[in-house]
Amino acid sequence: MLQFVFYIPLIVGIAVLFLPAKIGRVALFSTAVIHAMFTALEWFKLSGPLHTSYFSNTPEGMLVLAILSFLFLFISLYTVFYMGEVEMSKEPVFNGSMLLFLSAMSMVAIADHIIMLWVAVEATTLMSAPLIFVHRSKASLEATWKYVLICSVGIALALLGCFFVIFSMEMSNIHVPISFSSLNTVASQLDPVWLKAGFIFFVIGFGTKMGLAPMHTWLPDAHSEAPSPASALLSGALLNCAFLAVYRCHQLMFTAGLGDYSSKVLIAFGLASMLVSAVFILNQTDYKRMLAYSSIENMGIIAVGIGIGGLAAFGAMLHMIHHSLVKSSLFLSAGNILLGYGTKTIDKTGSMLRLLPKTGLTFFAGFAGISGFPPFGLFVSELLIILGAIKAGRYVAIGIFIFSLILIFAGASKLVMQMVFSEKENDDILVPEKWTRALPPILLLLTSLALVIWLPDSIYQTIQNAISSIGGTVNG
Amino acid sequence: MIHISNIFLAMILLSVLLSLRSNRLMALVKLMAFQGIVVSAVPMVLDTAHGLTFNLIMFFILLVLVKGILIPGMMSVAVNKVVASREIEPIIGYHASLFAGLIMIVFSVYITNQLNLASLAASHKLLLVTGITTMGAGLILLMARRKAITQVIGYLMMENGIYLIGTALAKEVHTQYVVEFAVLLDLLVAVLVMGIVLNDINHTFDDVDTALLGQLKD
Amino acid sequence: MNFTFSFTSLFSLLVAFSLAPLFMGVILKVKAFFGGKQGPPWLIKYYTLIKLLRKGSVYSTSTTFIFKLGPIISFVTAFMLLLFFPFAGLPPILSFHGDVVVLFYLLGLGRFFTVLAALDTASPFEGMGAAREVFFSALAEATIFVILALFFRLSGSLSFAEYFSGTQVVNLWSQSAALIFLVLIALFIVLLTENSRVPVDDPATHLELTMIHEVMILDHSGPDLALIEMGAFCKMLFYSAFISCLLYPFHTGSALYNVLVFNIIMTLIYAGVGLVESITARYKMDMVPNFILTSFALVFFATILTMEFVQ
Amino acid sequence: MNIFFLALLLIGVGGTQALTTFKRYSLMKTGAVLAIITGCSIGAVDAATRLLQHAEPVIYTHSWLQIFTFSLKIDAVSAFFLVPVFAISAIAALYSFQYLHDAKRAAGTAINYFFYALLIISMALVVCANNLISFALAWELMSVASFFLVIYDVHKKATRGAGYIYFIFTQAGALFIFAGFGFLYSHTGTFGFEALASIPDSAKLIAFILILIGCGSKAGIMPLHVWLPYAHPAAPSHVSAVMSGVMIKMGIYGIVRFYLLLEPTSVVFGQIVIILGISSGILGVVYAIGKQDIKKMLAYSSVENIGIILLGLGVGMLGAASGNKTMAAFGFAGGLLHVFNHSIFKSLLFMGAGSVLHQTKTGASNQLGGLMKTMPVTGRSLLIGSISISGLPPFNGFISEFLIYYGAIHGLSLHGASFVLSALAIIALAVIGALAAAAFTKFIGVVFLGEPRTANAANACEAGVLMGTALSLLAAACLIIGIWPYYFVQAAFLVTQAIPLVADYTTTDFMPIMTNISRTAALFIFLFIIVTVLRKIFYIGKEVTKSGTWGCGFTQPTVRMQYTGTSYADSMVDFFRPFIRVQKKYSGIEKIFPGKTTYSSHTLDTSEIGLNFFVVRPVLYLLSKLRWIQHGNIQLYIGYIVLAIVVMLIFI
Repeated sequence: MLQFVFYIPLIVGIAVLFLPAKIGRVALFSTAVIHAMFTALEWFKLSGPLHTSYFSNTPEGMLVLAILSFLFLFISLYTVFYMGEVEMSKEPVFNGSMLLFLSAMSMVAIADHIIMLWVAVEATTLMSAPLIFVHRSKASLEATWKYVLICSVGIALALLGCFFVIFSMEMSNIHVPISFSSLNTVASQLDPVWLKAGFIFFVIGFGTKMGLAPMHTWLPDAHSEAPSPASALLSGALLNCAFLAVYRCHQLMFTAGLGDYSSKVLIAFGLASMLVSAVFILNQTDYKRMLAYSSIENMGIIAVGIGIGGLAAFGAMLHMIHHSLVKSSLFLSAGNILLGYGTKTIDKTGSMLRLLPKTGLTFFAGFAGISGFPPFGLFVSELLIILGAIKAGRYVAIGIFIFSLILIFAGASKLVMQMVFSEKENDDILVPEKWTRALPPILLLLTSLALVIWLPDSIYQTIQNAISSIGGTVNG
Repeated sequence: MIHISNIFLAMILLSVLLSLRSNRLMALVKLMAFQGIVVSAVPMVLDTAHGLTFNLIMFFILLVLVKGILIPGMMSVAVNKVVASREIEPIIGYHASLFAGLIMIVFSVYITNQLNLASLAASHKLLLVTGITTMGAGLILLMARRKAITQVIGYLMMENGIYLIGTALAKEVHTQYVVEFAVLLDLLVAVLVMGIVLNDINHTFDDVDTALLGQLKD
Repeated sequence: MNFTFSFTSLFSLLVAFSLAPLFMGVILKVKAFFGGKQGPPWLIKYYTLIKLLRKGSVYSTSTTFIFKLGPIISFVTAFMLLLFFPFAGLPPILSFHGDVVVLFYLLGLGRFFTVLAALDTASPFEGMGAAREVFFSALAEATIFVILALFFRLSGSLSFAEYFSGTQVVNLWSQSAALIFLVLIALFIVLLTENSRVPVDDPATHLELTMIHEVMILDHSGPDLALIEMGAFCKMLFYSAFISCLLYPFHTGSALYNVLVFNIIMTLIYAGVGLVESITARYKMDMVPNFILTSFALVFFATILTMEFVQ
Repeated sequence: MNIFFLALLLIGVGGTQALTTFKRYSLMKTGAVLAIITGCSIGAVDAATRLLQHAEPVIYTHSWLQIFTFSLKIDAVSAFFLVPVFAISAIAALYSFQYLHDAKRAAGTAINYFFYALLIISMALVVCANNLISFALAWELMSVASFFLVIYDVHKKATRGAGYIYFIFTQAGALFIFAGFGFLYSHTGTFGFEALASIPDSAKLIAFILILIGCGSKAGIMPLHVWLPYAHPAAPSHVSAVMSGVMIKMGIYGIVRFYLLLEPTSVVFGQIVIILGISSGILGVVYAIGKQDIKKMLAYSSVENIGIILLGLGVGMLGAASGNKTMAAFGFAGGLLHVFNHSIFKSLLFMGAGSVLHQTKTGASNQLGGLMKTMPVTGRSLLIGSISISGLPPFNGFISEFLIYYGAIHGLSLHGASFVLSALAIIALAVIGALAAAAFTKFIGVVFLGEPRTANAANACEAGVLMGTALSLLAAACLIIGIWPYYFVQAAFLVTQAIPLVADYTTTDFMPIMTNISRTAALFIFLFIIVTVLRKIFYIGKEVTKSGTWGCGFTQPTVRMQYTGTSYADSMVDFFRPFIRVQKKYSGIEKIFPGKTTYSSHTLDTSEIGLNFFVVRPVLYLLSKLRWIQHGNIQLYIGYIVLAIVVMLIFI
């Protein structure tokens, strides 16, 4: 049953590539619904047992899958309305690729076999490439090229990491299937040096995909050039998938008793990401790039949180959930802004409260959310990470962490305030906003809000199960 | 058998060094095809415990098909469409690249000797050297050349190198063909996607020079 | 609050209060002497007061009720000081632990309204005087409070009655004479500042631009001006009495004798002020802050010295 | 607790209903204001009775997000802070009814009321929060709400700039507080407040300093006050009144609360707080003198009063650490009472300034003048507010300052650094008091007295009745507390009993002094009346005439010749030159027959310049030098990956 979550979008996706655009839109949304149903079945453990060693439903995987499925539901809804208002010559390709992309990401979420995980992550790159270059403008071509090449190189290195992990097993003459679940059982016997080497390549390889600095370079280009629904999916779901891959390896390291080392590596990369995004959010001129850098920052925060472990790991997982919700909402709002103003340059936007009030509202609310203000969830997660980090005695790390947060907030708030509040010279609006397009971002934000007020026990349990394997606990 | 595998590895190294100093795109593609076939054959000539099985042969054929024919074929199509089929003004010059390649070999020998790999057979060690060199050379190509096509070739070379390292390290028991096949499929699709993008780049920019692809920055 | 309604207290207060204008006459006489002139009669200030009280007033059209409040409050606050002060070491009518803080703040209230009344006239000259008044008094305030701190450090007391009429008196003839000496100099500077005397201010000059206090009351006339004058007498009296109580140990000896000595010392102090006025010129305005800061530095130094003296 | 929640509910309903009914402007305003005032009144009365009846603390807990508890507790400290939160908010709401009068901005007004209600609720939650998480949550909600209130006039560029600066300071401050919480949490292992007293001393100090920085940026302690003079003038006046009167006190609350929870024994805490108090107090008032925009000047005056409060708290902390009961009790009580007093007169002053702004359309004091005649209610209320804030008897500001003096003077019996700091505190208080009088004589004198300097000022008329009522209420409160301070002082001392050292401090220890002060005030008023009557008698039958002001011989005086605020302040500002910079532009006289000359001056904030010059610019410069990272060159990008591998393999 589990495999259906990627079989179905795969099949429908291929079909949609060859079907007319109108049918494709319907198929897109209905597949999203079906995918959500299967995810729910899996979430509540209602489906039958697995018959394969390649896949498994780990708690962290289920978490990523659930976020993915939930986001895709709203993003596909948005896409349906969005497509109704923009002219896209290759719409079937776009819709089909969205589904294929969904399929690949679902596969990442449930992959257990190391190489299968690698295959799935590489597949996400390839399936999402068409989404970025669907406009075929010079900029989008450049973005796609960088995306595909850099990510492929990175992920190729991750393959090397896989080999090293496998070899660490051979060095100690153990023979178990090379899936994470079975490796975890023998983790303590693995050769530490090769495991460390494997981890490095894992982190650098999948970190490229996750947007960890200094391998993040493709991310701002790709996220800003992709059509907004695709950007939302890239930022909200894909990055989580890449993170999942890194997380799996960290888990293995932790079980093997090398948690200290992998934690340090994750914290270092996380902080580097935050600093780099601070550099580029200050004085940014393009609002989609700003959001992209903010994704880098948040991936950095998650990496730091996971690296610190303990309470911070819980915070990191919460951060992942809320970041996905809020960031995809922001990207969808950005899509509305782009439709309205016809430009991604911040200087040419303005007076949003008057011209695009609903979008202005969602955009600013999303910004408040991403900056860690209540009532949105990132407030809780960032607070937990800070508390956890100090508890763990990582004073320097938390110093840099806070410093970057302040810088990023200073940079981003200036831009967002300019966009939403400043006076625009003329009142030209290309496409007036509609409820249909404003609703998905609102709903996503409301979900984040609802999860702050009431977190379902099953999510809480899942997070706890997920982080228990890296020493994460809610009790410090 | 050892001698045969060594010869194969020498051929790979040769193709690596040649590709580092080649400035013609077509020549590079041909080198890649050659390298692809040789790399595919390496598992066959290694002294494996199980000898030649049917699966192994089938997989060899598949590998050759993809790495030796399909991918180079696509690349040559792309190259034919490009107006300027030479690499002009590489970022790192040919001699320097070649020299870097040589250093890479020395470096990989050094690394391989440093590693405590008692369990590996001598042939595997040489394989490891070749693999690392190939990977490194691929990365050098990626960083040193301006033409997008050359970068794809660099990527392929790097992939070959990683494949060789994998072959050197991993024993057969762990490689399941479903997985290997999936990896291969990914590679194929990756090159396909790159080819499509390349084609579009060529169309839009009238060249595949990555110097033109530097507009997105901060 | 200690409420002492003894005859001697009331007597000393009344004597001091009624002599205040006479003391001001002393200054004029001394100045005249140094100027080689005969000078005004000794009772000149009484005549002035009576003259003013008999007159009517002219009010500027710019002014509001604040202009009329100014004289009243400045007089009342200055007068209240006298109620709490132990003239000649005799217990004052009123006193409580902490009264000094209240009293100096009451003086501040008086100043607040004097300044506002000046600003109320819309006259640039009066504004100028007001600005100088608040600035210089702010500096003097620092000196005063350091003195209070020092006295608390020395005697643990916090009211005029405790300073001069109790057992733990603060006096030049005690152990900490050196410190008190510094305080005396500082207090004399504060006296000159707060009462607008030369070298801080020259009440007798003819150019309004160079005045501080006198220019602020330019528009007051009649009984209003009389109130201001009386307030000024009270204030001067208070500071002089403060100094005289530090100079002589009044807590010993009989009341009558003390009152006599007290008034002699007072006359000397007023004469001293007259002497200073005769032999120095008014400072340039930008030199005045330095002059006042000198007093602050002296007492602050004295206070820091107590770290050694008092353990 | 139920009454507390009822109050919050009413306030919340008032705020949210505004969002739904904003199409009917007057209805919306009436509903919102009524609900908020009712809610606030209930809350204020509840808190006050709780405080004076020594009610046992009540606790409310609610499980939140599985791992947290949302916990509220109303004890004496909370109740003491709740009173101004509710009371001042209610009066400001009353004031806002006529202040917000532009029906064209109905939606904006509705949003303003919504966030106004949210601000009150969140402030109430801050002071009741009973664990780290609840505090952080309420704190952040407060920041968000106040941010939106500041940017009410969002179409103005200056307002956006102000909102931006405020936003950054508030968020950075919050992160410091969170870091401080991290230190607390790391030693106790729980989010609760209970175990904080038992953590090691070094951790206490670090956590306290971090919290001090965070809370201090909200309170406006001197080097962290930069946002205040921007945000307060930008915000609508009822909002500035609440923000300056109440919200910045939440920073003080944080300091007080965590001080009480940590129960530190070291004198360092008090010393740090005193030093901060001195710097904020003196520099704040000097800037207040230097600023000519009335709301900016009031904002700096808030910095000054925060300084006074810190002086009081610092003296109290020093006393508690040195075992000096009088010092601990009076210092703390004085600081706390000044919190309460300042909330009254500062909101009075801000609302009064708002009325002036509302009627004359300008906040530049040098453009005003003579308003006492045309706006008598506003003028008289502000006169009372100004006397109170200068700390002069017989008004409330003096009571709290006296308590602080009393505490600090008793600190003089200490030795070493504590003695010097006590002495410095006394000097600072004296200087602050005198300079505050200078600042506020300038304020009253230039704005309300003299002759109007512009047509706008000349044509002003009294603001609305409700606005006047609000001002009069607050002015009356100033006088009442000044003359009958018993209940208020008692309340402050009750809170002080939370310090273990003075837990047994009883009414008899401080009431006699208060009685004396109260009697002195009464005596003053008595004498004042007598002299007034005497003066009247002297004028009976006298000729009283009116005439122009004596121009000292100058026959053609104009209103422009009046002393302006700038000239009034010039010599004082000059005296403090190292700490305050004045930018002067003077065209000079060049020809024999001078043409038109111009002169302008502008007071610059040294901390702002310093922050800009030593922090913001270097950081931005450094970061801008790193922008080559995203060079656009794909070969370089791959180089980063290779570099990352190499570096990682070296450090394996």
